[in-house]
Amino acid sequence: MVDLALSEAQEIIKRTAHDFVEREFPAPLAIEVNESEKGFSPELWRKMADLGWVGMILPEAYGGTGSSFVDMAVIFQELGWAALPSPLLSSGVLCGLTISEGGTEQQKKRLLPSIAKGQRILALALTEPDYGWGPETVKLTAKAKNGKFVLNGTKRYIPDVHIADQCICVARTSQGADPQEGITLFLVDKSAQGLSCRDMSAGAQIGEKLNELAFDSVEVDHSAVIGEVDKGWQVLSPVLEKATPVLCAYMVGGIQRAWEMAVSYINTREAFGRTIGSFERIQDHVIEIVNALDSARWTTYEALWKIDEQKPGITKSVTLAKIVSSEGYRKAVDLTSRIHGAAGVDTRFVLYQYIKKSRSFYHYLGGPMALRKRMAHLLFND
Amino acid sequence: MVDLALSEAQEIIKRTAHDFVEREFPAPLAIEVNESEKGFSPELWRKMADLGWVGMILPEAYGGTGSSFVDMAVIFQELGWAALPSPLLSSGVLCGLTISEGGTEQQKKRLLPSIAKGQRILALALTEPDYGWGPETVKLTAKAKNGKFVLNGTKRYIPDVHIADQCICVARTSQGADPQEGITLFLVDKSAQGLSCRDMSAGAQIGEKLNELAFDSVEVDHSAVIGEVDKGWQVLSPVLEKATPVLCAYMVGGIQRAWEMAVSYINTREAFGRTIGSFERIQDHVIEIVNALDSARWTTYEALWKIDEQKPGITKSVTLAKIVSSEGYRKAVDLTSRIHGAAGVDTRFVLYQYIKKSRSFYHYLGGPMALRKRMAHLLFND
Amino acid sequence: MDFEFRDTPKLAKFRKEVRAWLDLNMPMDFEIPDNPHDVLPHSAKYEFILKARHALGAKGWLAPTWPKEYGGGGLSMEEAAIVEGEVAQRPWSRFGVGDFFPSTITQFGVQIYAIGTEEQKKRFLPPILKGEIIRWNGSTEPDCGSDLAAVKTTAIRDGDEYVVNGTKVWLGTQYDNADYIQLIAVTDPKAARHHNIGLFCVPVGLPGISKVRLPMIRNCHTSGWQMFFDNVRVPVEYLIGGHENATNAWRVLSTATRFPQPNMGWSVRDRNQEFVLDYVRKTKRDGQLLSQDPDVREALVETEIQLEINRLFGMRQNWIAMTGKRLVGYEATQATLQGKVTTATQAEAYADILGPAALIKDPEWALFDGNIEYKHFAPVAMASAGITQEVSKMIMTRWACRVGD
Amino acid sequence: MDFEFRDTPKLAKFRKEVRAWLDLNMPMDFEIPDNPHDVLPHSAKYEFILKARHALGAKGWLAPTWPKEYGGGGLSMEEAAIVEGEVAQRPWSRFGVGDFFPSTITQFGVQIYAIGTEEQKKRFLPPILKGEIIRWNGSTEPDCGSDLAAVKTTAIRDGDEYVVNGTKVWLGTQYDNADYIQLIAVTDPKAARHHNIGLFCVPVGLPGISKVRLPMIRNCHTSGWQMFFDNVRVPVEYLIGGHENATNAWRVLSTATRFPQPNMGWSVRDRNQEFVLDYVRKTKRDGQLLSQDPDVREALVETEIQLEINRLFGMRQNWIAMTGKRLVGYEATQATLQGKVTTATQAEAYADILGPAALIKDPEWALFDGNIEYKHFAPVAMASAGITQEVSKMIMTRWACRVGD
Repeated sequence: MVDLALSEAQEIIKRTAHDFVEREFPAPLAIEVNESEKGFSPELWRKMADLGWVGMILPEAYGGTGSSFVDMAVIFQELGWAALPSPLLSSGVLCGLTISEGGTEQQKKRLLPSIAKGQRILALALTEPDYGWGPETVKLTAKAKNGKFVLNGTKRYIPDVHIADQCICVARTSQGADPQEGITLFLVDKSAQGLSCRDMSAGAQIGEKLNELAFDSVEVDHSAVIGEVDKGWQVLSPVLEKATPVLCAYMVGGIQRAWEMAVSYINTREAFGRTIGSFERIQDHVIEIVNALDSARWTTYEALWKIDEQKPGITKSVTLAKIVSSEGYRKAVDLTSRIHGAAGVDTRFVLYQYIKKSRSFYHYLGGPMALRKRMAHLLFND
Repeated sequence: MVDLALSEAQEIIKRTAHDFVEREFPAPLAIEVNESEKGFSPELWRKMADLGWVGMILPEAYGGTGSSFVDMAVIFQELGWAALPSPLLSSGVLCGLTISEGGTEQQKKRLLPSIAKGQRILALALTEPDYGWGPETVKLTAKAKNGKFVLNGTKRYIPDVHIADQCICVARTSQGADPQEGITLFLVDKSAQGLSCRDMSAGAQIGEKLNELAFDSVEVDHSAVIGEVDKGWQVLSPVLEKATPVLCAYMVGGIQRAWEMAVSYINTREAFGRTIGSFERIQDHVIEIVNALDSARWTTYEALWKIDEQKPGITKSVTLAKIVSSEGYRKAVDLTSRIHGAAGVDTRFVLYQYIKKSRSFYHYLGGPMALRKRMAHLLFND
Repeated sequence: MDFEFRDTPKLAKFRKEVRAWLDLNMPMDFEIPDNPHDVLPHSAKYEFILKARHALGAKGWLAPTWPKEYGGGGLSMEEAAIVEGEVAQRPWSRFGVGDFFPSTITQFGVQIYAIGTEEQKKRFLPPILKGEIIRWNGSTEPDCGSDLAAVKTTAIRDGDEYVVNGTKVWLGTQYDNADYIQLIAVTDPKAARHHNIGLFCVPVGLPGISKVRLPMIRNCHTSGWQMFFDNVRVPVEYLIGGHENATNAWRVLSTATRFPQPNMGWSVRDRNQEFVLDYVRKTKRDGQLLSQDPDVREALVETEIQLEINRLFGMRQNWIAMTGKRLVGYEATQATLQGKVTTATQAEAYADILGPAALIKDPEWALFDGNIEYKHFAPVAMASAGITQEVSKMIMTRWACRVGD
Repeated sequence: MDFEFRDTPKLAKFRKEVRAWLDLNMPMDFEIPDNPHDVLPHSAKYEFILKARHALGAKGWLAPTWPKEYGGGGLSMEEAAIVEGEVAQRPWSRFGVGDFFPSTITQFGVQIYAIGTEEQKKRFLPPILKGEIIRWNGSTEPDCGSDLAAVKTTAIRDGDEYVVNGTKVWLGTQYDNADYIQLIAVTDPKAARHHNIGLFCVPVGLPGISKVRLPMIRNCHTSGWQMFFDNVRVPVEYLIGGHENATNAWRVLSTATRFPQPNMGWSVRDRNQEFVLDYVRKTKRDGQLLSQDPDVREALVETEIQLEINRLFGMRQNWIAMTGKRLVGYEATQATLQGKVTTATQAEAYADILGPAALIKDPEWALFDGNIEYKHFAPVAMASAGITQEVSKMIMTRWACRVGD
């Protein structure tokens, strides 16, 4: 029966996570870490892993805790509230799930426990210069040769791979009429011969470091294949779908924080002899932020609930949640910045980190323009 | 050199037109005429014809005054300001121009003087159940038979034809790969055997009566053809283009009046101990109306100027003007209604006439959805 | 978390009972008249609605979650949702379920419940909740709308009566006759604003009441009324609660979630959206299915997104009501706002997609029995109904902006 | 009516002269550095801009329509448009012509012209209009932005000097050093609001002035400055006009059209739009040209519509200025607002179309030399620059709503 409250256990997770980020990641540190060269704090990552967050949705048999997606999202919402950057989505969700759902028993045993402990960091290398999140965008080739596969091509806009130990590279092993066929997933060491990683985000105002991975005849063994050869998309596609509302929860947390910043400012800042919160034009901005917040919140949690409960209509719910979250997060931080006037563009103010993150996550796992197309396909069954 | 002012002569036309509608068509009459069975005042029509407005853009040789499109638009703006309904666009612009640009010398001599005098009223019958304004929508057939043409098919959403003496029926005489080819224009008497006209707008809130014209084996002579057989679109297309910004000027006048109503109300109506004009939320509505007004005004007059001066880029300018006017008129009247609260839905208040007209002209000569497609074709030369 | 309405065995049994009852009392084959939104007195539809409402009311299902002692159904929220869902699935519910669950309950009933004396609740609520009476809303005046505290109508105590003088407008926009007027009036012209207004339940037959028609934008041929009160003597028993309680009554109303409106639509897809989706899937323009036109697709994706958010906000409202966690909050107002935004988005999108056909009301040519035309004008006609967006935002500001906290 | 800029034979001759002069003084082959929006001191671009500006200024073309006696060009509007158009067509103008026509002229120059004494005009205007000096805008304070009348910095007369104390923020966001500060300060703390503020032209070298950096969102690596005034003694000759004139000076500025900003773009297409149109015409995604994607098309139609309205509003501004009909009106503010709306529409559309590539600044991967990334953040970075939309609407209200008329 309809119940939109978190369970008591989830409330505890939420409080724990909130206390953690408030204590361990106050605004000055949020600025420092996000602005650092790697955009990453190994110390915080270790603490997050110690709390069991990294392996949260991985099976208990492999060192995870087998929690629900809603549980995981509760934590992501607080991480997003704090603008805490980490490879949790890449390693603990995207790559962890890929291995857990597509890997061999041996791969799971070998990789998942160290991923869950945060000792091994993985990143997903999917997108290419011809940017997109569908199977048709995968053009990097993997050719069988002397019992090995040789990878050639370029991956772009890849977060977290600069601090990862390995990446899961989505490659094309054969080309047929259906772009979903012929894709294979490879686990590739960052140190592999012929693989180079370069930071694309120099000087840019994006919340996550984005990297280019160039594969110049990188050789990998057959044992590096996750799932079956040519059948990689069938493993990856549901993982992408499940990871999306988890990312949305991070964005919901960001909108929540933007709203809090806005409310705090409008009730203290004065202009024309009044607090600016008394101006209807300012109030309307805040109302828009709250509408963005609640729209993103409920579409996201419905999608997560559908995933946990294996309900029909997951794709539609996930698509809806990401459209609403992407558009809502950007709108919310832009309005919060406008409410703050010139103070809203002062990069010493933590809002700047949220403005950047709203941009980098806008397209990640699918941008609104592509997702609205997908929504139309769902509406018209075509 | 850039000069956005009306000429002195145009200012006189404008004043004359404004004085005329203020004197002859005050709000109570606007309601009465628009709500009358025919939605038309023959008396006002006669006076407009006496002022020379009906033949204004028709050649002097045939009883017109050969004025510019800007001149004509200045009058339409005032007619739109007053919400004055008349077959001026149908008869004096659309059909008059079609005959003047496509008719034989004999047709011009026979038809134009009486059109210009307002003694003969014509209406354009183009749109069909498969609604649209391009040549591909023309499906009503005209087949040659025994030295005559036999017309079969249905025209829908046709304004003014219920008070017209004749209509120009756009029919398909042949079907090839190019939908622009094979269209023929026929002048058809309203009293023709097999032609029936029914009012589609019963009970509806649309500013102009819309009619269905059913052609059931209507026979017409070859002399009824305007222009060449199969080449009708080549005559009609530029006429439609030129008539569009004239209609836009009518809509600009409507937005102007909506703005005046809004400004008058917000400076007198009180709520919470203040005039409502002191509320920012109300002010913002008015600012939106002014933005709609000026956007429609300048895009429209630029298009008219291009037509008068035969400048390049007429299609783009006309398309732009109609998109902006259609969207702007609807937005302006809706906001004016909202500003008025419940008074804004009182049908004894003249605003109601503008709300209805904003709807009926929204799609007339092309709605925004279709025109945005056309704009894309122009941007990409495809 | 749980986002689903799910029948337990007990609820499944209840659903069967509801269906059987509806089959018997509101049969499926009721013939739908043209122009379903016209509610002309003594028209077939009008009579049908009255009959249906009386039947639902007698069963307690007009106010399913209200206490039985006041004429409600005493049902759980879950059971109420089943009643609503089943009513909404009947073909005749294209009239809109709001016609069956009148605002006499959702507005006036809530106010009487909130501020009335026990005696008044016992007297007025049962006929209201049973659908036996209709009240007209006598709040708005020619010079007072959003700012209700500015009412000019007076009700001055004189012995055991209040003497009412003033003018009210926009009464009876849905129904052509009524039993009572829900009237607010100043009881003490010298007292402070917001503390001098009384809420009355005025019988329409009292001497000194007269009325004239107010025509209005709407797709029914009815109109509102302007009513004049000329020394109307209202016995003191018709004053609901205290003589300065009206502001509280309205405040309760604007944020109340105690008795959720049954037509929250949390289990019912929007019928207009369904119609248009179906229409574009089947209809060709220039040889191409409308559903293949990218602009048509995008417009319907946008309406779908707004409708989905609307559904979730409605679900949240009912959940808040169910759990009884909060009596007030910004959420009810946010849901109302989202409803207005959604309706406007639909109105524009459908007109863009369907062209002038969306404006036609004549039964011969109208789309979806005139519902599309009705929908198109709803955002204009209903902009000020109940509450304007501007005033909604004023209310929402208190919580959303924490202004004044 | 006439919507066209057309060269008369006389103007055609002038255009030839302008081209020849630009070829000589600002050659076409100037090498464009990476990150064209970075204005680092002593960078190649910085030096180039200074050189170009000095050359234009010496010629009188930095302020082409201003009177020659003050260092302007004494040109007609038509000639000024030719100068602008020709500058805009040079490859290096992708820096933005605003870099060449600095706000020192369009803001400070206008104020001095409006309220300065004849002596001050003769002294300050020529170096300003010739581009020899740069002023920083010392208006905003930590606790005072949109509401300029709330400035806390004081300038108290003491003999032949004003003693300035206070803090200003967001100075020098475009240029890393300046000659003067355009400073507003309270001259009489006891006098009425709006009637106690003076406008000063303060030499930066005066004792008691210090500064620290304020980093800010922008796509150049520069930042703003926070400046501290500690008993700075400013000779009375640097007070522009009277000691209570600053409010008037700002009012003039917000509505002034006497000297149109040369970068109104009335004859120049938006370069970002041109770039994106060209890009999608040539670039394939998944084997299909981006220009064939209906969503890409619709997004660019919308930016085109906004840009066209923007162009027409700009044309109207210049026409109003040309005819000298009105000094003030809502139109200038409307044009500013439309500019901000247009920029926001572009920023969102280009990011939607181009994906994360729109966010990249690194020269190796950035689109259109980083201009797209710059454009994307412009609506955020520039939201409060000059004037916020909220304050623009306050100003526009006066005319558009006739409130207070």
